[in-house]
Amino acid sequence: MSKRIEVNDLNVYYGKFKAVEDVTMVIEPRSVTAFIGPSGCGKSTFIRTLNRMHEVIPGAYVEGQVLVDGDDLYGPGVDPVLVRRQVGMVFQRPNPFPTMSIRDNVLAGVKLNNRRISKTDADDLVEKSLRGANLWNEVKDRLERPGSSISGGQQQRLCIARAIAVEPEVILMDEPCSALDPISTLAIEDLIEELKQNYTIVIVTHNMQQASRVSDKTAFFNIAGTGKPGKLIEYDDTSVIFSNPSVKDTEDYVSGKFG
Amino acid sequence: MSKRIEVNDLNVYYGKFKAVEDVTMVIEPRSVTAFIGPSGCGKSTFIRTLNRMHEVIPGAYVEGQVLVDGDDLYGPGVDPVLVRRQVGMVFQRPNPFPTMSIRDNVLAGVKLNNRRISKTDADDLVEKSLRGANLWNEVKDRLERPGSSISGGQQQRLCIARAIAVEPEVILMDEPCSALDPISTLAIEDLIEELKQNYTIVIVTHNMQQASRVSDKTAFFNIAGTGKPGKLIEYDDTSVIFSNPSVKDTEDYVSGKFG
Amino acid sequence: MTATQAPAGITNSLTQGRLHPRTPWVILGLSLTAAAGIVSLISASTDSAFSLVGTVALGALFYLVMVVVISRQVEGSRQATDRFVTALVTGAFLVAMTPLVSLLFTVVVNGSARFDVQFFTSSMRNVVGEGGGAIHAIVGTLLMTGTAAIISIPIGLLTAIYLVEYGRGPLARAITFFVDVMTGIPSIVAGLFAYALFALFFDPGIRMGFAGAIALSVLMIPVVVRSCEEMLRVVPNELREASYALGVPKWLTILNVVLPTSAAGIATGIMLSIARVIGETAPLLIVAGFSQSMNYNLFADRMQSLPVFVFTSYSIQGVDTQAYLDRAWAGALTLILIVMLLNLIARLIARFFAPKLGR
Amino acid sequence: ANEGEAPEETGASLSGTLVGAGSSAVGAAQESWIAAFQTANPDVTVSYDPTGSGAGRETFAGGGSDFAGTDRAFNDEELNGGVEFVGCAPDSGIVQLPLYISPIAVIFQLEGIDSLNMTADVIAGIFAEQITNWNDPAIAALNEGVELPDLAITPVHRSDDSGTTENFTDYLAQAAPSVWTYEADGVWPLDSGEAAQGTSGVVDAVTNGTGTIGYADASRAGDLGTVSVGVGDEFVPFSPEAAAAVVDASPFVEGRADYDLSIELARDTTESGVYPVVLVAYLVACETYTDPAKAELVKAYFTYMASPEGQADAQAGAGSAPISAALFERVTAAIEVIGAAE
Amino acid sequence: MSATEATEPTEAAQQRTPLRAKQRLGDIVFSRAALISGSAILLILALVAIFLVAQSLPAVVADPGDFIGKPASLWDYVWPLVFGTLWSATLALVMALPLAIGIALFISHYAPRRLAQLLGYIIDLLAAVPSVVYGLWGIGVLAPAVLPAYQWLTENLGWIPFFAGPVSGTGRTILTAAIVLGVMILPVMTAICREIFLQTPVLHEEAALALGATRWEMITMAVLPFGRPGIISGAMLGLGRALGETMAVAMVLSPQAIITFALLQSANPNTIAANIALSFPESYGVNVNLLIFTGLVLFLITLAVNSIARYIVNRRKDFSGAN
Ligand SMILES: Nc1ncnc2c1ncn2[C@@H]1O[C@H](COP(=O)(O)OP(=O)(O)OP(=O)(O)O)[C@@H](O)[C@H]1O
Ligand SMILES: Nc1ncnc2c1ncn2[C@@H]1O[C@H](COP(=O)(O)OP(=O)(O)OP(=O)(O)O)[C@@H](O)[C@H]1O
Ligand SMILES: [Mg+2]
Ligand SMILES: [Mg+2]
Ligand SMILES: O=P([O-])([O-])[O-]
Repeated sequence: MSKRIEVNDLNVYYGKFKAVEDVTMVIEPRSVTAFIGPSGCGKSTFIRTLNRMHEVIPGAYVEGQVLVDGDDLYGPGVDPVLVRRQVGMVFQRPNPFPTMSIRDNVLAGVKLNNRRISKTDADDLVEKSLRGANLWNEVKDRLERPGSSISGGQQQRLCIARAIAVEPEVILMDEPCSALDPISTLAIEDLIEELKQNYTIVIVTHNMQQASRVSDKTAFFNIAGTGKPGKLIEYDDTSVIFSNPSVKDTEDYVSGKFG
Repeated sequence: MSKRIEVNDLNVYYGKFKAVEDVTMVIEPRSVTAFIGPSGCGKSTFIRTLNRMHEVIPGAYVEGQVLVDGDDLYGPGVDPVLVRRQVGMVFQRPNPFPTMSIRDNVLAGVKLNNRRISKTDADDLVEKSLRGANLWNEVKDRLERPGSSISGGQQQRLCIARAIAVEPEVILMDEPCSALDPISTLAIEDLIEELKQNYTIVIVTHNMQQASRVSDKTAFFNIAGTGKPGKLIEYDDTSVIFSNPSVKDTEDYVSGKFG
Repeated sequence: MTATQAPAGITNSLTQGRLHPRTPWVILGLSLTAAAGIVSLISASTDSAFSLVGTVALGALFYLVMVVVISRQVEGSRQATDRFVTALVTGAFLVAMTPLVSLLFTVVVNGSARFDVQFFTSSMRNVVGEGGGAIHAIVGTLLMTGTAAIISIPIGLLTAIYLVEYGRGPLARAITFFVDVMTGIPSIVAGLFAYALFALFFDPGIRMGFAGAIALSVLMIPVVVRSCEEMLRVVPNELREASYALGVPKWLTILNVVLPTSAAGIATGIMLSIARVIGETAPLLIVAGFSQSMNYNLFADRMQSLPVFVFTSYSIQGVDTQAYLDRAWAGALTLILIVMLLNLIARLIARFFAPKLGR
Repeated sequence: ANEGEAPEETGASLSGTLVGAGSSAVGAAQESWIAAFQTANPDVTVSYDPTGSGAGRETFAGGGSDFAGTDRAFNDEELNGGVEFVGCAPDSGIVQLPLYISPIAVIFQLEGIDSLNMTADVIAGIFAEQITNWNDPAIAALNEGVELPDLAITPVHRSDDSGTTENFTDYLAQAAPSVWTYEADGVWPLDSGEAAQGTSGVVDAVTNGTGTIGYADASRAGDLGTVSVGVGDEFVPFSPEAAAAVVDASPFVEGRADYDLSIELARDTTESGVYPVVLVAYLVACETYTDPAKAELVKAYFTYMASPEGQADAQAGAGSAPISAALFERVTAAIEVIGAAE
Repeated sequence: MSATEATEPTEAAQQRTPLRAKQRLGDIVFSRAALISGSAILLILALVAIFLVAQSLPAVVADPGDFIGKPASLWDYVWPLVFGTLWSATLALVMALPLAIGIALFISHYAPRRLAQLLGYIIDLLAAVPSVVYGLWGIGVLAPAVLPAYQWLTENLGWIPFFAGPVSGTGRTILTAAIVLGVMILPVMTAICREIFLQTPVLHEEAALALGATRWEMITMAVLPFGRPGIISGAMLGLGRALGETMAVAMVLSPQAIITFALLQSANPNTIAANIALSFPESYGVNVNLLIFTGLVLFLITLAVNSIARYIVNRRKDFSGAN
């Protein structure tokens, strides 16, 4: 149920602009990997290449290789849709479907694919996913209300519930907790801990504590200056990155330990 | 240049739904006040009533009194425009104007009051504001690019730059740093520290450390259950709230010290 | 910035420099009264009738000037601008509503004379002078417009989808450009084109409802594309991304996310396009011909439509002219009612899909 | 509820469809004729597209319709090879019959005045915009006792190419050659004056204006003031009889077949009781059709239109002038020619 | 895109991987259908163009003496019509566009919500009034109603060339026709502007308001820039309709074959489409080709106008705010 991701010499471009340069790393299955780094260093850009979501942006393309369990994501004939069904994603900004009820939002991955699901299965799935995202108690009485009628934090948890409802093998999370309060954040972190038994998880975070709490490995990205591409500076066990990094930049960054 | 805010028995409604109940508090000038509390407890709702931004949402209305230096915000004949010019706001999600360049975004509010700002003054103001928001170095070479062409974190900092450019007397910030990396967050916190010499600042945050680092007073909101209104549980000096709160709920909430 | 305004003993500095909410109304009343006085003076001195239009226009002008001047003094130039624009926008609205309401009023008043049961049960077959009805024209209009819609909506909507979701590069640019060009085809040229097309395959005397539908489609497609394209473009990318990230293929994303989100806009667009063609006269007169009798068959014989019915009733009046005019207006009223009904249906459909905005 | 009414037993054996197209002036008359003919022959459907004379002639010549209605007959050039009649049998001639005669009224809108006398020269002067005020002595001299206002004259003409205009300008050119120096034409020859689309447009423009004057099919004169036209020494108001009289007073075009009854209207006639401002529309059919059934149908329909009942129906429904007995005989003879190729 | 040839997956790997799916049928069908629809439009347009050109050629080579009204040359015939078409459509757009934006703003940002919905509905309805009815209304109601104003204008402002006399006796001038056209295109433009304005992201509206913008300033900062492409689109739809409108103009206008900027006189330049409607019924032979040639010219005019509009929209595409 979980996959190993291998990235080789990856460059990501927005048209002519090279946003991320030369990333090589191996993400082990059943582990949590955190990406940290200053704003604009290309964390979002890079994480999106792991399920080919960058292709949605006109002009964005990659050079290099991303292997998921040895299969090249960018090989000929690979269907990005299947990639994304295996590699799920939660975004920085909550984006529930405004036309759907809360319940339908959770079931979106099933329903949008026009797959049939029995009412009881659906109910179970909705409850399980919402519980997983620590939202069940807050919305159980208004499952039929529109997905956009809840607070920002609730919406983000709804999006997480929606992502885990399709049970992907890898889950990418781009700052999933940046809109969440501590209780929800804790719930999500617990959830990540739990999910990592079965899934491969990659998370972008600005929160050092979060990175150090939840992740097994941490990758630090940095950017030399505006207009320059972001680079992977250091990638190692989380404990090493936070206690004894080998690169000066990493130390500088994590030593401002706060956030 | 800074104002004292007094809230008396304030209830906030979305149509029939009472979202916030019975808030009474005094926010001192030249101080930083942090609002904390679980998601959905009405922090955003309440902070928006302090500059009448809630009126933008159809059906939203308040009962009660908000006095800014003794003037009732909701008194007869009060002009919300005037209110918002004195009480600025930064939102949870970055919202730069996509049709304007980065430079024009910063100047957007300033130009309203002062159409004929000279080019050099404008340049100075743009630089000062962007530096204040720790964005100058990243965008100084592309000030004429659209405001939406930068990363989410950069966009949020652009919004902060835009808000401080008009130099309001009170600044409301609804989770301004939730999309920011530690370096930018630090810059914003420093900025808050600086601004508080002259301004009254109210900040919503999910980040306990942030609250304890930057704020003089902290207000803890909570909600009894779904469909119930949010309430102000405890409001005191930040040190008291975090070390020795008088209400059990507050202690429970802040003792999960993380985030 | 605003702290420059000294409180000077006023209880609430936030109301300072703020007109009382009722002030504009008072100004409006005064303006109208003054205008009425001046206009009646003029009309008395020149012996002409009292002009209501003149009064309203003059009053509006007074109001505009006064409110700007007063607001500028009391509230400053920005508020004055705001008040000015508010007055202008409201004024624009009222000015524009005048002809539109006059038009509706004219149609309803004139159309009600023959808006009776017979009008909806009989055709004009073997009718001379009074009596008769437009059922044949109603059926013809529904059939031809319906067929045109069945042809145009899928083509137009799919093209809009292509342009927004798939189209990149020269082909998309070409389509965009030529759709624009198509919006400018004069209706009568569309009729001539459809006629030439059908005359190629059939005999030169060819007249049929289907040819009319084709002519209407030529006019309708660009409107569908243009309006739907506009509506699809404003669907936020975030929603598409959310769907893709769930492993939903592009076509299902379009079908299940993009289209429902923009349903209200699309419904409006489609309504506009139907409205655009349902009132067309010239092309139908050329290719669908003119008939007094009922014809249910789109593929043979002449088919009457309501606009042609209205136009010919007006332009070719027999001795009993009033009977012809009454039928013309009743036909126009019927046409508007049909569109109203379609509009209602479209809105219901749109409401069913529309984003449940609760924020 | 008139559709699908049980056909009355009339004993009529005709069936089929007949298609005509052409002049809109004939449109109202055709409505009457079609209604009566279909009532008598329930299995027959006749349709007539009032698309205009030019289009009607083109359609007929191209074989798009079985008969045509036109404000002017096909002329010599067209008949002598200029136009090929695709719908008729090879080498077939065409039958052109003046079955629709209608007076053109000169209508005006002046408060309190129902009728005015005018000579051709005055009418031409007004429409040529040489006489520009209603109190002009030239008008006053002809209308003693009428109080003419000091008001600008607004002449209204047709903005579309039309048979009414062609007949009206033909009248002006023939009867007032010294004032009206233009040729007869379906398009108004001057660059000035008010223009309106169709007979209805002219009538509306004249009705809604003040001091307006125009020309339109007499059946549409309604409450408007009308002009009695000077012919010889008298002033003749329009009437069906007076209009039919001018046709009788006019010769047929020379050099045509017996069944081509094109008329050279003598608008400058001074005969008494004649109203020379008329529109004559022709109904045109093939001499020989390829399909016998079609020929039979056309023949029956034309016979009915020409018959006294048919002409009376048109008078009742469209206000036209019935053809005279003398013309009726010539027409009947011509209709006999219509047949099918063996 | 990828430099993966070196690591061609093995046969086994290919079997194992579910990523390498068949091309998705739905996607193919959907994108092909969309592509085909787009191409169908090109085809239809090509056919129309071929028809127009083929039918126009005889007029180009014909002797101008055979044309209606006997112009000196083909261009002598066409030019006044081109002028009239552009002039009337411009007048209509100049009158209607500000009003349309005004009404749309009124509905989207000024009127109370309930009222706004009702108004939106009424406006949509008016988009459906057939042009014949606009014609009838123009003749019967509008022209008599505006006549006194025209008289006043020529008497008092006659020195301005636009208002030069003598005033028309019936009020059926190019200005009246332009008003009718303006009223006709108003609903379409309003509807599109309104829909776009309603879509303005709340985030941006709030951003402006929070800076202390008045309602109008918020509109200029957030709503209008966001709606700009939509406004232009709506204006183009309206302009297209105004340029091509046949029946209403034919019924209302009192035309001549002249070029004049005077707005209130009896003699007015005619439009291409109305001229076709007026002349087509009685034309035959080469005159039909002549009229179709004018149709081709109209086609080209629309093409030019739309190109300009597209250019304007695309110039600031980066700033469109559309994602
Ligand atoms: N526009 C709205 N209409 C109706 N109810 C709303 C609206 N916005 C928020 N609410 C409700 O009001 C309550 C308070 O929401 P609010 O957004 O103020 O919470 P919050 O404390 O800011 O949460 P978060 O930390 O997630 O941002 C919630 O129950 C929410 O569902
Ligand atoms: N759609 C786009 N087109 C062009 N450039 C882009 C686009 N999106 C991002 N960029 C640029 O690519 C670089 C990396 O952006 P990215 O969003 O990946 O940063 P990030 O590390 O996720 O930042 P943050 O922490 O603020 O989210 C930035 O310089 C940004 O301006
Ligand atoms: Mg990011
Ligand atoms: Mg909030
Ligand atoms: O018959 P006309 O309409 O051309 O006069």
